[in-house]
Amino acid sequence: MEVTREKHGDSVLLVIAGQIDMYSSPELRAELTAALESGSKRLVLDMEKVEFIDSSGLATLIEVLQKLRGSEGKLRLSNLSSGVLAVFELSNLDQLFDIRATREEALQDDPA
Amino acid sequence: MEVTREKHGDSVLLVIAGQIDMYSSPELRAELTAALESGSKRLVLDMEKVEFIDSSGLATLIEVLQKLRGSEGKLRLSNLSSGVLAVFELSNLDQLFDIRATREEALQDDPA
Amino acid sequence: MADEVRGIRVSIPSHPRFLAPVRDLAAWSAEQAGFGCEDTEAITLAVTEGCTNVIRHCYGGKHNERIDVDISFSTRALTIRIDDYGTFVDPASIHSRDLDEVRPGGLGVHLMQQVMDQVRYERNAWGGTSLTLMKHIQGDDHVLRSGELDG
Amino acid sequence: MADEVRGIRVSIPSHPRFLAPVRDLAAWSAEQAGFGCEDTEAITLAVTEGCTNVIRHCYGGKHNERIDVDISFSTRALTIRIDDYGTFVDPASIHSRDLDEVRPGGLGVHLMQQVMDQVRYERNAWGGTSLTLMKHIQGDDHVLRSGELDG
Ligand SMILES: Nc1ncnc2c1ncn2[C@@H]1O[C@H](COP(=O)(O)OP(=O)(O)O)[C@@H](O)[C@H]1O
Ligand SMILES: Nc1ncnc2c1ncn2[C@@H]1O[C@H](COP(=O)(O)OP(=O)(O)O)[C@@H](O)[C@H]1O
Repeated sequence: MEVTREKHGDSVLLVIAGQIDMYSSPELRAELTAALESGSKRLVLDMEKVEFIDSSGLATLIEVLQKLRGSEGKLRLSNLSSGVLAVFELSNLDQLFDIRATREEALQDDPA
Repeated sequence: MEVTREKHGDSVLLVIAGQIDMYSSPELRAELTAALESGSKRLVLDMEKVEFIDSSGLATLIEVLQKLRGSEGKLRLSNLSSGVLAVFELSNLDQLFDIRATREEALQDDPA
Repeated sequence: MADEVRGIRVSIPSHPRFLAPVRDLAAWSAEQAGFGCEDTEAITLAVTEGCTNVIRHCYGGKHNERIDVDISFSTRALTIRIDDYGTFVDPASIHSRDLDEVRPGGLGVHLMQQVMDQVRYERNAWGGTSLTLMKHIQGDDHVLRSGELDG
Repeated sequence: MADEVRGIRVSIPSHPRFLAPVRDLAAWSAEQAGFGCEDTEAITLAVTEGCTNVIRHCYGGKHNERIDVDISFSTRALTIRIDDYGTFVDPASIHSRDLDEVRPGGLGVHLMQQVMDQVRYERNAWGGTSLTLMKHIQGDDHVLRSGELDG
């Protein structure tokens, strides 16, 4: 797994590539924590290049949601392949997460 | 392994892709035999997309050389990756085969 | 003997580093067996969840214990057996959390059950747990036909 | 036990179809061990030649016999052991042809010897032949350092 981080205005964009499993999840967790600690309120994870995600990856993402709970922070996912989206759907998590079709949409402000 | 066959004037060009080993060699042999039987005197094997070759693959190519011996037929190889070329070199076969850098060069007539 | 070798068996240390190559082997096997892309992804997910649970729950995260993954083809199904060398755990104690109660973890068994046709825990010959994951091949467009592997 | 699982062991049927996944496993292992691209290609070549010879010479082309491939890492070398369940062949009878005498075949043993640091044939515990292929890791830029696999 590879993660690259970019600042986009208010948001931090993390572009994730490769496979997310029990081996790579700790690294993903570290990247997400670092991004949260950088002070950005909005986190966008672009997952176009994620080839595989398992329940360890889902757990890591749920942890972020829980950390953000009660704060103004937001987490958005974008660009999920059908295989990755299927894992969210099978876990009933596709409604819990804010999943957007494109990176651009995920980086956009919501109408206030 | 995948093989596609194209007619180029006097020559038959076989574009080979993938891995050549004991499993795929019989198929390569069949393709080469079919090309020889099509009546073309010159066979060009473009190997740009060959990721792997082992001694079964070398044996299949040596068979063609032996079939062509004494006839007017010619066999040329082109576009070998450094890894594939290394296997020819390790077997002292890089001098035996007519190996060209590019497909265009391999398809060209030699100055008479 | 013939039946015994109608597939691949791989033994790995219980280190998450080895999940990726096992997944690759499972994907290759699924493709050979004739499964499409979606089913192949399902199978790699299930085998990952099964091995992850062995590392986490059976070996308590220890990295140098042994896991055996046995992949066998038939013309009608792909069967993956995951064996550990720990102590046998009552299958009744292995179940997913309630999906409505959102928390990290507790989804592996659920995912395996969703994507496979059979998920079965048994005691193995070494006193550990054997997890069998089976998926039927739909249609008859599969590559490995009866007898094709015979010598 | 700890030593025993410091690597991967895979058992395949003696069908050439299974050479590709074994090669993938060997390539993955070589990369993990820190070998560069060229050495990784050398290792996949050697393991392919070793398994091909077992299928061809030990099992006479029969497709449903068993081959075990054991890949073990250390900080200084990658060692691949290929075990068959046939009859032990006198290593003195296993040698390449003269390279000048051009004919199809007779290059496998030569290639293994060229690309590996050790090529050794021995009788194994089952009365068959065990082929050990070993290659040293040059430099110290390898990934799997001592102890990294410990639990
Ligand atoms: N191989 C195993 N050995 C022992 N217990 C297991 C095993 N696999 C699963 N379990 C039990 O089943 C529970 C549910 O597993 P799972 O759905 O994968 O979620 P998680 O592993 O995240 O807890 C685990 O918490 C554990 O108690
Ligand atoms: N695993 C094996 N069991 C028995 N004999 C073998 C084995 N490997 C190699 N040999 C012998 O060594 C010879 C040389 O092998 P090799 O260089 O690979 O060429 P080839 O397999 O094309 O003949 C073989 O012809 C065979 O007689």
